[in-house]
Amino acid sequence: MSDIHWPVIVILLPLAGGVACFLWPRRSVLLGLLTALGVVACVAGLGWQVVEQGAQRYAVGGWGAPLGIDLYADGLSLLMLTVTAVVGLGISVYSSGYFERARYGQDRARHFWPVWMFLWTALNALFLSADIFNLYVTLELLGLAAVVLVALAGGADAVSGAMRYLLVSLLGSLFYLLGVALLYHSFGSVDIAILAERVEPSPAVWAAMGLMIAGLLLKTALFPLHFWLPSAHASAPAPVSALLSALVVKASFYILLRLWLEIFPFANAALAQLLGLLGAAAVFWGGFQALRQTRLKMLIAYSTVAQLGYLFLAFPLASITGWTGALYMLLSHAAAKTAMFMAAGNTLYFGGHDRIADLDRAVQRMPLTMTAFALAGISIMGLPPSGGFIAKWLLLEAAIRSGQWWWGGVLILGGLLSAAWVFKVVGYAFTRSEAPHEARAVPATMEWTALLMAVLAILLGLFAPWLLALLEIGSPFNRENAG
Amino acid sequence: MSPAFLYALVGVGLFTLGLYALIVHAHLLRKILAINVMASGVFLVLVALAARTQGAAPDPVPHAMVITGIVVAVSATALALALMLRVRAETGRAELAEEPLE
Amino acid sequence: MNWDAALPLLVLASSLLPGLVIFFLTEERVATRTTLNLAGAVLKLMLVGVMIWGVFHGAHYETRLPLLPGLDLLLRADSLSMLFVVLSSILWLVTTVYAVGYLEGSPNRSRFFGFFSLCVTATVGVALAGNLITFVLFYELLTLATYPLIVHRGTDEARRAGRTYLVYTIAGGTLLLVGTVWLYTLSGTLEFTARGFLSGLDATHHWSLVVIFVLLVAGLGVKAALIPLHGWLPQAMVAPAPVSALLHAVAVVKAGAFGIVRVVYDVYGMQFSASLGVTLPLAIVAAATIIYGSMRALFQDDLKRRLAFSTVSQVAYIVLGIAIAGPIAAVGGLVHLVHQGVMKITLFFCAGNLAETLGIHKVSEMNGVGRRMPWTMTAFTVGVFGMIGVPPLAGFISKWYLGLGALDVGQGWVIFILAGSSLLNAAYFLPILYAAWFKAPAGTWPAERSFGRRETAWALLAPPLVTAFLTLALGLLASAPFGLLQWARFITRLEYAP
Amino acid sequence: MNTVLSALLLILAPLLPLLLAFPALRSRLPRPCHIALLPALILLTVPPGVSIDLPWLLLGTGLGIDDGAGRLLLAMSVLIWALAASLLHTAKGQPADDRLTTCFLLTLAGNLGAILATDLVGFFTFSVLMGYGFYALLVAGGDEGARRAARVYLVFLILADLALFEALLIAAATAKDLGFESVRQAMAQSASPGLYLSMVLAGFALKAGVWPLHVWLLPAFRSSRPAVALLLGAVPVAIALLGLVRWLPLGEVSLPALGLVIQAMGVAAMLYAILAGAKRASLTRLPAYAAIFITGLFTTVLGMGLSDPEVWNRQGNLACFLIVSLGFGVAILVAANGWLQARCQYSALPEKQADDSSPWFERWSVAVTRWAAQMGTDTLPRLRAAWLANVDRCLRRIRIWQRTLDGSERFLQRWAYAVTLFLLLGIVVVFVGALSWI
Amino acid sequence: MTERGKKQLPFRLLLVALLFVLTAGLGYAVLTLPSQAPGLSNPVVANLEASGVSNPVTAVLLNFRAYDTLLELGVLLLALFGVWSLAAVPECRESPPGPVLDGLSRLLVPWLILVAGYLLWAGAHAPGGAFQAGSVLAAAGVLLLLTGWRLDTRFSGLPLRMSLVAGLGVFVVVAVVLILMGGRLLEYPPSFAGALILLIEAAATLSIGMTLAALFLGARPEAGP
Repeated sequence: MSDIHWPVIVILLPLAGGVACFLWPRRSVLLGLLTALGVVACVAGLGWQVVEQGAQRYAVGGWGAPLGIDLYADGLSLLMLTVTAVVGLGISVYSSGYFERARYGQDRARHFWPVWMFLWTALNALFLSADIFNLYVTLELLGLAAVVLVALAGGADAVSGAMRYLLVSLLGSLFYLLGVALLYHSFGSVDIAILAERVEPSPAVWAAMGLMIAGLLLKTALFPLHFWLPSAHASAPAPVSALLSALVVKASFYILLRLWLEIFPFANAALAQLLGLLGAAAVFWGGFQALRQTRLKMLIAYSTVAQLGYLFLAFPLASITGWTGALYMLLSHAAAKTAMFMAAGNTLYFGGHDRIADLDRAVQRMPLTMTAFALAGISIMGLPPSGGFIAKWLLLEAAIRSGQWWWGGVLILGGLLSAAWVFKVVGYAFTRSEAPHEARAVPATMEWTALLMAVLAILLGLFAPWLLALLEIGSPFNRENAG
Repeated sequence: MSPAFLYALVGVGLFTLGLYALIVHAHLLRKILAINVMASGVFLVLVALAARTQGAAPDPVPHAMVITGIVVAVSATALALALMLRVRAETGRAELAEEPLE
Repeated sequence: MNWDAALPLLVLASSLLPGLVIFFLTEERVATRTTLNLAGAVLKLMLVGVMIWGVFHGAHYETRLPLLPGLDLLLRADSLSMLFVVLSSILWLVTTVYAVGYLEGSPNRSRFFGFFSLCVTATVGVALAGNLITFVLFYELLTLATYPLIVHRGTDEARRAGRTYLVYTIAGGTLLLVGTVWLYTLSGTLEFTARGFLSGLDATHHWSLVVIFVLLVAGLGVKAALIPLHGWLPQAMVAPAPVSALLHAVAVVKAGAFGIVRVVYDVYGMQFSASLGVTLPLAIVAAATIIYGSMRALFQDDLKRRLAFSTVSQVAYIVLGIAIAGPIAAVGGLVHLVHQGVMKITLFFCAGNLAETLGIHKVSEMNGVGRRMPWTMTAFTVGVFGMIGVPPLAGFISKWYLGLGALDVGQGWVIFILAGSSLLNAAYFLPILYAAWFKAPAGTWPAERSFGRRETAWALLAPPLVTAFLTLALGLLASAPFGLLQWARFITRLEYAP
Repeated sequence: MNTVLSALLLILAPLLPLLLAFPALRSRLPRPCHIALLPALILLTVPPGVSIDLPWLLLGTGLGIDDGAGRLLLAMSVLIWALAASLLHTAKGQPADDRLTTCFLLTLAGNLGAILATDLVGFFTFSVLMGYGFYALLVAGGDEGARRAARVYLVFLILADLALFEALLIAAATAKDLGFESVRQAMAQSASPGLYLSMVLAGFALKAGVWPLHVWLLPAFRSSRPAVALLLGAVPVAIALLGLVRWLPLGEVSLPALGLVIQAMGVAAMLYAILAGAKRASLTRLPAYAAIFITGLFTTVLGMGLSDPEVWNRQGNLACFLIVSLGFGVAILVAANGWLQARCQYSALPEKQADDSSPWFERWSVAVTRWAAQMGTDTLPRLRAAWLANVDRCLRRIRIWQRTLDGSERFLQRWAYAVTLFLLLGIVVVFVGALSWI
Repeated sequence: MTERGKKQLPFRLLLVALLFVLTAGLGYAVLTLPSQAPGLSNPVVANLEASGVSNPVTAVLLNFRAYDTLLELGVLLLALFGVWSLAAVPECRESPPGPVLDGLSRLLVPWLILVAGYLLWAGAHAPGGAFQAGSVLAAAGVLLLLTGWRLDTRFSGLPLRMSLVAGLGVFVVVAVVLILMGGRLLEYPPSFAGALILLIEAAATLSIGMTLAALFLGARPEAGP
């Protein structure tokens, strides 16, 4: 079992699944679900392999690093793959209910599955890639797939949002690609490990760093570059919003993290402080904007802006605790945000609107959905016992230990802000609304998936030691630059 | 300095020109074209610098990268154009809605 | 996992599992729900009984699950936690019976009882927490579990009250969290230890420790409703009566007070906190709260609000007892933890009975109600006298030890606080009794419901009578072997014995 | 056997009335009030000197009967209570009132318990029970005048209990246990018994209605039912005086100055009773003045005892006789009074519409505390109750803030600005990165 | 300049300044690159023998970095998914092709197909290859489409989709087979390398040509199961 090429399989399987969904659209739901299950199983296999044998390097085509492309699976990749697998499975199940109904129609389902499978491929390939040009290709695959999925909702909002998203995505990728060009021409390789060995500061490297970081920040929607995110995330179909917020933006963050830790270790403290500052601004800005929103999905989208800000707080902290905190934040946010968007999707499905003030006793009428929302909210607020709490704890600890307590203050205030908007929603879900509304039954799969994802976000708070141990495998944080 | 650097500089120029157009033009077609110009600039940098070692055969790897990049760019452009048509069909204008969506 | 390690988990599960099952029951399945509730409550009581027996005989019940590297989720039964566990499990049983009667026929009962059970689970978790992070965890869980209960009615008023509650408690929880993390970075452990685990720290950290103490106590003080952090409590009165009862007597307020006890005893250690000079300010805040709460209670016409301010005042007794920094006062504070619970829950039950049976919500509507509902008002009277501290009721014992303890360590001023508080208690409670027993009824009640020959439903009447009886028994039998007082002495001996 | 029996009797004496006080029990028994007295009556026949320890009760207490004062008082109490019980429901047109009976029995339990108590805590507990019970008896069994008297009595009672509670604390902090004897000795040896003494004196003086704190006694006598009036002397006053005897370290200390003051007060009280009684001589008032007079007499004796322990040791029993005579005297006077007034002139109307205005002490305390709270609110506006909750509201309400937020967000969402910002950020990243490396 | 443009003048000046900084910075960065850098040409040349082709670019594309190419085919296919998922856009006005277009297409299409075939074949040792060939094929398709030709509805279902995914499909199948045979992902046995690359390229050429043409058409063919 240990010599199975798991890294390859987790990439090829969803790709093949996507092709199959495309070829036999009538059976795309079944094919998609089967593929999803298969991918989860394969990621488990890969995980087992990594845990047993340590970090894996896989030379595609047998050529090895400078000439060929390497795949690399360490704890960090594995963690991201696992999140993707779990959230992906949830989204698959949810979508099988969501797209089947009259409101979206068979047609949309037919288009959803192949694209979603390709997106999954892109994510898996991205998390496994050890080659910055290959990362560019996966990034493009990811971006285009995401855009297509956003546009799937139809309507002016969604299409405009998708258009804007596409332009942003391409712009970011081009910046990244130019950076890749400069790095390649400086050091004659695109392999991360080799670059890490050879890299030494020069104007070209700074330029590459600026280009790549800026491009990735744009794709990660760090404040003030979040302008494209709310419209895209809020107007997409609910499962798509979920995977955009949970996974897609995280992918570019992942690349940023890899580059930051391995290729640009000389990136100095001032830059880290700048990123932290922007992260803090994002936390507040996203939080306030979320509080101001009157529509549920818009609110959740802005909260994503805020949550992404937390991830950047780890940069100035620059300690293992800080990094693991940020990654845990990423993890729990993925689960929680998925649940939240699913819950919003259910509300929309149920009442035909997502106006917060007219939630109209959603607690009674859709108890599972509102439970999911509330549980996810707990994790997002960072209240115990949830993944968000563990993340907050680690970040807070890192902040205090490094003597930069103000970043802890950001965390705290951000948590309060998110509590404010979470409970704004929950509060209205208890009260009665005067507005007339239609109501139609939400399929049980959709409600339960949302709930399970939310429960997962909570359970993440109880399994931290194992997951953190996973991160230790081949940890890129243990280098001396990580402090 | 070999002529390769000159081409690379032209590539940089194309990149920034494309960026300028991307920012200031409202029409989506222009934006899409601007992206393409930017992409061409990047490709030019990649290819030109591959041949900067005088007297030696150009490095083939950037060429392969550029081919890959071109295909990606073509795909993206196709998608963008289709999307642009949808935007015009839905909103009546081939421009981005500048106000946030409500 | 062996029995000793499983027992704390079982105690938690005995309310958690019924709660979770209840969430999924339909509204109509009243019998199943009630059975589940009561079975859970009785089972918990039995398990707690076993646990007490064990703890008394030196057994160590400890459940340890890793939560973070170097930090465990630790549930442990020690003598202090047993005090709180017993209180909550007994009162849970009583309150469940009451709530079944109170909410009969009202909507959303499954949700209500589900959260109710969660609330108790969180409370027991708070009690059994063996380190600060576990405490924080359950403390926040408690906040979350009580919110749906407060907004249960679904009115705009309820939503606003819920919001206020959250603004306070979440802000408080945050302070607590910051303090905890900070403490962890200094000490590297968070496990509750008799006499604290901080005294060995370097003297350069002492200022940090003082700040952390303030953070922790402020965070806990929100729930314990110390001034000026008490604003949420009177507003939370929009909740149904069983919730108020639970909030005031068992769960929320007590969790805060209990937390302060934990922080002072098992984190800082009594001697060490006294040497840091933080206990006197705490005592002063508690004293101010006692007086302020009583004064505010005087003006409330709404019965439940009056009771709420009374809670503000009474809970501060516990804090006062701890902050006086003497073994005898500590006994007073600790027993008051239980006494206040039993007495206040009686009062809230009675207030709920009045509201449910006659539609009475205001003190001014209570004229002559003693004739219409003599049993309820008898229980209420016992509760009131307990609150005032009249012997031989439970409140007297608390005050006795508080006063004695204060004298013991030469803090005579506390006696005057106690006297003033008793006076004010009498001033805002006795008029109620006077009106209820001796004034003539107005003729019709605001919204009367008939229960045949009985004054009200059995399920409504029995709980206050039981707790009233407990109030009496806790006072009368205070010195009995295996009594509460012995237990409290047992606890303080750990903290104070040479 | 005998000890078991007497112990049982000791416990039953206060317990039976307590149990019978529950309405549900009473309805099954024909003459509950008299039955309640039965254990106490039998107790009178038991050989003297029995006592039991009840360490598990309250803070550890005991019950006992000494052959001196205790026995005498118990006898008196049984007699007077039996009389009162017979009169309780005899007023014409008065339906048997459950509340009245309950109050009656509670008071009885308190009274008997206080007499039998062997330590401070027990005494205190029972006397408090008796006090509140008697207050309720006054209110329930009297007209408006009696109620007014009852309110005053209640305030005195609360203040007295506070004072006694403090005294109790001091005693507990000084003595090793709270038996009367050991407290007496401990207080005598205490370096500073002043606070204790003054608290005890003040407390019981408030309870007993010692001149000049007698204001409630007169209306109470005038307007309560005969049964209640009968008890006035034997219950609140007598027990308070008994308390003085039991609590003060009499016969152990010599405090001439204090004793003199108290003697003077006693003499003044007697003078007042004689003068005022003579001036407004009427049968209805006579018991009240008699009570004041005897109390004054008692006070005088007490003062003498305090100033010279020898006097007390020799003549201390006098005080007990005084108490007994007070009880009997007042009872006889009341009974005679009632007899003479043809028994049924009593016109209290429990059903009469009572005024709804708050009792004076409530109004007074409300005024004071309202003023205090207002002061607090004025001086500490930022620390008002809901200040934290307002933060949230402020964020919603400040329109400028909102507009800025929305406007800036719209600005950030414009394509051109956003991308320019992006460009700027890229440049800044390079700049910051390069600069600090250099 | 429009009114709006004038209002935005300061903004544009700022933009230009920023872009100037960017250009200057990037230009400077490019110029500081070492003037001699063989990059990866040496390892490419050294391994050319084993790659199965003699054109280094093709070797990189389809052997050394074939994984990129695999994903890139995925991107292309994805773009098609995307275009098809954007529900049908109103068809352009159908007008009969003029005589010039008609004639030109009749003349050019066979030639274009031929050229595509040549490019595909030549790719192994000279500039050329699947993408170039595919583009030429697409040009032929576009010409046909412009003249109003549409795929027969019998083929617009599964067969069309099959041919669209053929490139990617063959690639994946080859990869899987190679793995099953005990190699790594896309590790061609040197003896088969040339043939395999040709196979993949042939399928890819077909798919690329059809996909590009389909992208040009925009709308999804309506018929077919």
